[in-house]
Amino acid sequence: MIGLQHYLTLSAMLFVLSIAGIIINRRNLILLLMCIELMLLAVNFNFIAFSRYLGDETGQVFVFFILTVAAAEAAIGLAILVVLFRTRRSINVEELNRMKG
Amino acid sequence: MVDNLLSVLIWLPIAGGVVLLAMGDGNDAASARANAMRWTALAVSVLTFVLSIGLYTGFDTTTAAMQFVERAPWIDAIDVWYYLGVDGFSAPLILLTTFITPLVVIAGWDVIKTRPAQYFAAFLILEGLMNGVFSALDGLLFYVFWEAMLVPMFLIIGVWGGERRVYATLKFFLYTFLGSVLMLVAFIYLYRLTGSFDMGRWMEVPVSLTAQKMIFIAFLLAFAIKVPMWPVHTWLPDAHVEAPTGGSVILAAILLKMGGYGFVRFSLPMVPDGSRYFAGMMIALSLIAVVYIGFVALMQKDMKKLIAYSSIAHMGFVTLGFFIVWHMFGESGAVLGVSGGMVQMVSHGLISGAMFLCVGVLYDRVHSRQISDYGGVANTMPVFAAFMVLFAMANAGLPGTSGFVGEFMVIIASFKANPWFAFFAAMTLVLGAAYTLWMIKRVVYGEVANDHVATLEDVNRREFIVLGILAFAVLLVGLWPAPLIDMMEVTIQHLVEQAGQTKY
Amino acid sequence: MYSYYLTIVLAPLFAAIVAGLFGYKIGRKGAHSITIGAVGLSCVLSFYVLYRMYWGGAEPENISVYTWAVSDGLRMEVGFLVDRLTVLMMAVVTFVSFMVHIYTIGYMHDDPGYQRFFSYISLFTFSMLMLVMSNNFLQLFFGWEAVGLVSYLLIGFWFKRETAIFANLKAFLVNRVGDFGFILGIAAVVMFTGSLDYATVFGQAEEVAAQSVEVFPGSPWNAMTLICILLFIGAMGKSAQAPLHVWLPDSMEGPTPISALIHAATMVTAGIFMVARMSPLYEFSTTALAVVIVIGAITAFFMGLLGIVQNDIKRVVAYSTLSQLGYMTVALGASAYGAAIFHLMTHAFFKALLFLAAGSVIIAMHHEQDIRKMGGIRKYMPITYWTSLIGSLALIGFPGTAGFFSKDLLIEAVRDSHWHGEGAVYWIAYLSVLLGVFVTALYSFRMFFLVFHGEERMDKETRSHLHETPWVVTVPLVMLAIPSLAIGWFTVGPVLFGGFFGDAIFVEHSRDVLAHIGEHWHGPMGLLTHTWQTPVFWLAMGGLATAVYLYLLRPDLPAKIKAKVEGLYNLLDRKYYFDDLYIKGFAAWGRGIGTALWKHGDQFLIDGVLVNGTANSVGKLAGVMRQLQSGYLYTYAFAMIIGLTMFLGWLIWFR
Amino acid sequence: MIFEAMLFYLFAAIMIGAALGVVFAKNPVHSVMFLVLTFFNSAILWLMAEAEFLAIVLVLVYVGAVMVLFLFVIMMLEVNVEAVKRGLTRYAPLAIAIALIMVIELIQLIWLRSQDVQVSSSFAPNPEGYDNTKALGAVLYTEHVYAFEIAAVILLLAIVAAITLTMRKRPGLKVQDIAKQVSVRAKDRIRIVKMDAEKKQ
Repeated sequence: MIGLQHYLTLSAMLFVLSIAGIIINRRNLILLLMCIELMLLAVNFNFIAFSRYLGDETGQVFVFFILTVAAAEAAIGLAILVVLFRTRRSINVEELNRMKG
Repeated sequence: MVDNLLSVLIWLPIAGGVVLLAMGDGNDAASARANAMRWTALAVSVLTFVLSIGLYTGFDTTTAAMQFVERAPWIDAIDVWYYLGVDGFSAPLILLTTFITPLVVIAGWDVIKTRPAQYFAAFLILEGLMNGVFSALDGLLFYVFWEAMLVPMFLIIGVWGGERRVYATLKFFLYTFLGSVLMLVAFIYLYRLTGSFDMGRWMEVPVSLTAQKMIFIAFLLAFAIKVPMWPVHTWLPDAHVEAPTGGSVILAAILLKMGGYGFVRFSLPMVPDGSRYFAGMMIALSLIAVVYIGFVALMQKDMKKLIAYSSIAHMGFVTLGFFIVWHMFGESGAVLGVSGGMVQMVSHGLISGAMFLCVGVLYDRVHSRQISDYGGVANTMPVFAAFMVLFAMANAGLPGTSGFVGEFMVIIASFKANPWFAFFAAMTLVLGAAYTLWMIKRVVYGEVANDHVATLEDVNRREFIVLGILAFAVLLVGLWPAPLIDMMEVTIQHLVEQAGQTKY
Repeated sequence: MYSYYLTIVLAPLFAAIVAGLFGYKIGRKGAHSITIGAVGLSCVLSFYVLYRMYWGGAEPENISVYTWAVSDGLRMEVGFLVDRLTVLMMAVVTFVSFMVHIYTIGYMHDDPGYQRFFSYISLFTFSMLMLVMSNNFLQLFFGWEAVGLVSYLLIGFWFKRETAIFANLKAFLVNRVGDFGFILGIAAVVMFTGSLDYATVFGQAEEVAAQSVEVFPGSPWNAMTLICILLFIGAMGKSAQAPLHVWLPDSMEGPTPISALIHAATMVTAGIFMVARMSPLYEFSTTALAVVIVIGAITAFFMGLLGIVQNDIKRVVAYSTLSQLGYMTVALGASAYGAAIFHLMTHAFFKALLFLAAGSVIIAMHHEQDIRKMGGIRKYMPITYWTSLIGSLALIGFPGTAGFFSKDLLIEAVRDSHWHGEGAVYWIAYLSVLLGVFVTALYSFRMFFLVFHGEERMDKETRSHLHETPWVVTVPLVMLAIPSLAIGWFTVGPVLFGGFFGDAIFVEHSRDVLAHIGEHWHGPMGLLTHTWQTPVFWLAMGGLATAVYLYLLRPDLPAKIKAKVEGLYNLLDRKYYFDDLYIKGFAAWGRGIGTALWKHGDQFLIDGVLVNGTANSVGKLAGVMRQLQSGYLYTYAFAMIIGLTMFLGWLIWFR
Repeated sequence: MIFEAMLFYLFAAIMIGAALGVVFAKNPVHSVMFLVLTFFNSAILWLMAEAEFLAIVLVLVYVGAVMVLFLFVIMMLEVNVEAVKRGLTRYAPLAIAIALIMVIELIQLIWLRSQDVQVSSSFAPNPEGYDNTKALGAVLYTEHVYAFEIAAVILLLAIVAAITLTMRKRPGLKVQDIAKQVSVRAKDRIRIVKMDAEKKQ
């Protein structure tokens, strides 16, 4: 019987994968962004699973907002990426250490 | 009588300072505008002093209760009040503040070449804030004044200071700030305990012994750094050396008194058991200050440093006088010790101020503070030499000068506590004379050492007035300390009662 | 009488202030007129008070002038206690001071600091009067330190001289060492009696003597012994008793009038006066008296020896002063306070005389002080010669002079002070004072002969100008010579045996040696006729004869003797190495400690390690932490992920 | 039931595979495509969990908008794929370690913890006539209307931010400056010069 734990497990796998992705793809900003999207998806999975499990729509409302914010984030993130690329002709993370303390 | 006298004493100089800041001097020390600013500063400070005399004439010496009380709500949400009042501890210190400030203004008259208006403004604002510290009866209000005071002092040293002023200011600021922050923590604890920032409530509320110890340590850091006690004293010589003359005077004369004042206002009455627990340590530190610093002062090559170190040694007497209370509680002698400590504070304010002014007089002419750059000053500056020797003698605690009164009372009281305390304390008689008079010997006496000294001009009228007034005050307190002591006596008796109670 | 006392004290103060602050306005004449007038007034009034007290039978008075402060029930007042001890001191102080004031006109004639000098000595007179007239410990301490201050200022009067400003610093510091004990003594008095007032304190002496205090854990001291010894440390400083004597010879750097006034006649006797004043306390502690007598004896004999090898005319007199102060101290220790005060008085006259005479010689020699460059001055300066002779005779206790009566009876008192036991203390004291007589005679006349007799060793230039000094110098000499010669005749009986001091001095009955001697007292003439039976007389004569032989008849001998006993000579010449000990020992040691504490304690440990060390370690830590802030996005992401992992782990496993 | 479970496992497997593809694909474009696939699958899974509205939104918003945006950017920037992908292995151990710890933690959390608590793991069936979209809308416009408005503002902000960030002034672009045109004064434009009519002879 498919239920909460299955969804949670799936979400956990997605989450772990996205973490691994962040570490592995540490050099490519776009991929980092994508991994973050993946991570958000995992979170959304959890929300929906619990929402369904508890019979409360609030969890789904949360997902709705997460989607909204994620979309906004992606838009701005990509915009920054574009600007970055325009000025530095590269999006290689290795070259982006101006913030070094 | 002026209503709201304390408020006036706080805000009048601050307002004067703000006006000065607003008007400015066009950054031209010689301009008529700068001159007008000087006169304004002098007028404000003198007016403040004249008004503060009302504090003395209207002071009731028969009660330990707060007088000249003003109370108005300030921040309702956390029960903070604009609550002012004075008792026998704060009134003399406020008088000292208002007395010294005009002298500092006169002393800086045409010596300060850069931004004179701002310089005087800083001092006026500082005066108001110091009065605020001494008269605040609300913990938060006290804290605000206490910290705000750092700012003008920071600027005075940082802007008009000597070569290493940045190091000195930073050290000064960090040292004192470190202490005050812990004090704030203690304040907040007491606030949580009583639900109020009223210092009177804090004195009454029972506090557990552990908490008392913690609070005492928090207070100790704040006040010991200000005093300063050994081993947190090293900011003082640096700050003094780099500060302009006026800054040194205020620093030595009044800012250091904040520490002593803190002990009698906070530590002793609010956490008596904690204070008792640490009294032995405090006495040890005080005696170390007296002896250790006495030796260190002996070897200083810089006059200001020497006087700074001697300040530390003298302030050791203050803390010694305060903390021997526990050794003879219930007998006579406890009051004498605290009383001696308080007199020592006032007297040290006058003497060290005068000594710094003396060094300032020399510095303005030769631009050196090194003892080795002088010698035989008495040949070319006889009047100055007379003043300097007088103040040096006062610094060495000669009877008849104010320096003697406090030392005498503290030594007598400490002998009763334990003869060995008095033994070490009395070593200042030898050490104090040694370092002060050795400096006098090398600076004032002897053959004219070099061309600089040969061309020195004696004190001008402005310097004469300042030094003369201080000399008069030093002798007055030395020959007749009764008015000063009477002012504090009842309050001190009350304090000793408070300090003797157990409140956990 | 209150206004009289006030006038006596305040007149010199007023004069000092006027001469000091307005010296340039009132000029030289104004300065000396006003100070001499004021001190003269004090002197006259003091004698009037003395007259009233002694012949008029006036009662001692204890007056409070004003309350200095009251704290904690401890009244600190300024007041006068005028009793018979006090009036004697007042008379001596003001008289000698008056003479010195007059003398100064001549001595300081060419000095640019003329007004300042007069201001100082008047201030001194005020301070000394405050000291002797005090009715409480606070004022005593005030006077005590004030005379020290003036002494400091006057020794360093010629502040351009390196030696002078060294000497005045030394004098002040050594005195401060004494005051260190003194103030502790006062503190002890307050601790046990709760009062600073003489009358109250003396009233409780017996109870205090019954108490004890544990200074070192496990060894209780008698409270009175503690008090008395501490107070006596003060007296050792002020009265230059060994080992705190080192400042007095150096203090001769000051102008001669003050050597006479301060460092011979008055200030240095303050310690003697103080112990006599405190006799109601000292009488309760034989231990303290034993300490007093031993210290006094050591000073009396060994400091006298040093006088033999000195070549500076003033230093010889200074060492003789030390020795005589030792005598007085011995008398105090023998409970013969009266004898001590009596010797103090006669000594004030003849020692002031000797100093002023020395000063007179110095003026004539154009400020040459080395006796090896003098000789045969007798014929040039007859008045100085004769007055010096009187002074020297009085000093060695030549029968009939003032010094004879005081010294002879003093030694007799010591001889009879058997209550110290027949042990070491007694014999040290007695032998010291006896042998001291020989030494005194030797060095006094050594100097006398070297200066006034024999070969003229000065250079031509000086000799051509050599002549008697002006009247302002010689008149005080004569005025002081008279009492030096004669005062003993009138005063010895009444002062020592006539109960002169009344209640002012308290002696426990069994120890009252003076009363014991008084039982056999047949007047000064009786003493004089029996003097040849005493060892004192023969020792003095022996010393005198030795001096005559060595310095008049065989002037070549001293050098040979000196060569023979070089070790001893060096020991004496270096003053038993006390100066070396203090300057190379303690002073250097103190400076070493200072440097060490400053460099290692303050600069290295506190500032270097603690303060800047903290700052540096924060900086270094920040430097390490900074490496983590690589600026790379993924580092932060990793940090977040690792943190998340750890946080989750903590939530699951450790919470 | 078993069929549903099978479907679930199927789509879940596809989704995990796609996610792996996202992480490990050499070409970013492929990564994006895998991501799209992931989203599609998760939308299906959400549908199976009866969260239809969000499933549709996910496809519409993410796949329709966000992913296209990603694709745009990647293609526009023409990143050197090989250069970017180098050094993959260096941090692989760390990734594996962390992932392992995370896995253990999550398993602990999900399986072991839930065994202590006796809960029914399957979802409660929705009541008759339940409309996911309607129900969501009901709470969204009542209880969470404030948050909803904020979400709207955030989106607006994103639009504005994205535009301002990427907009640039191109040189040589001819535009009117109205303010300048309005503030023109005659004396700025012409200058009347007086001069002699003729040279004097």
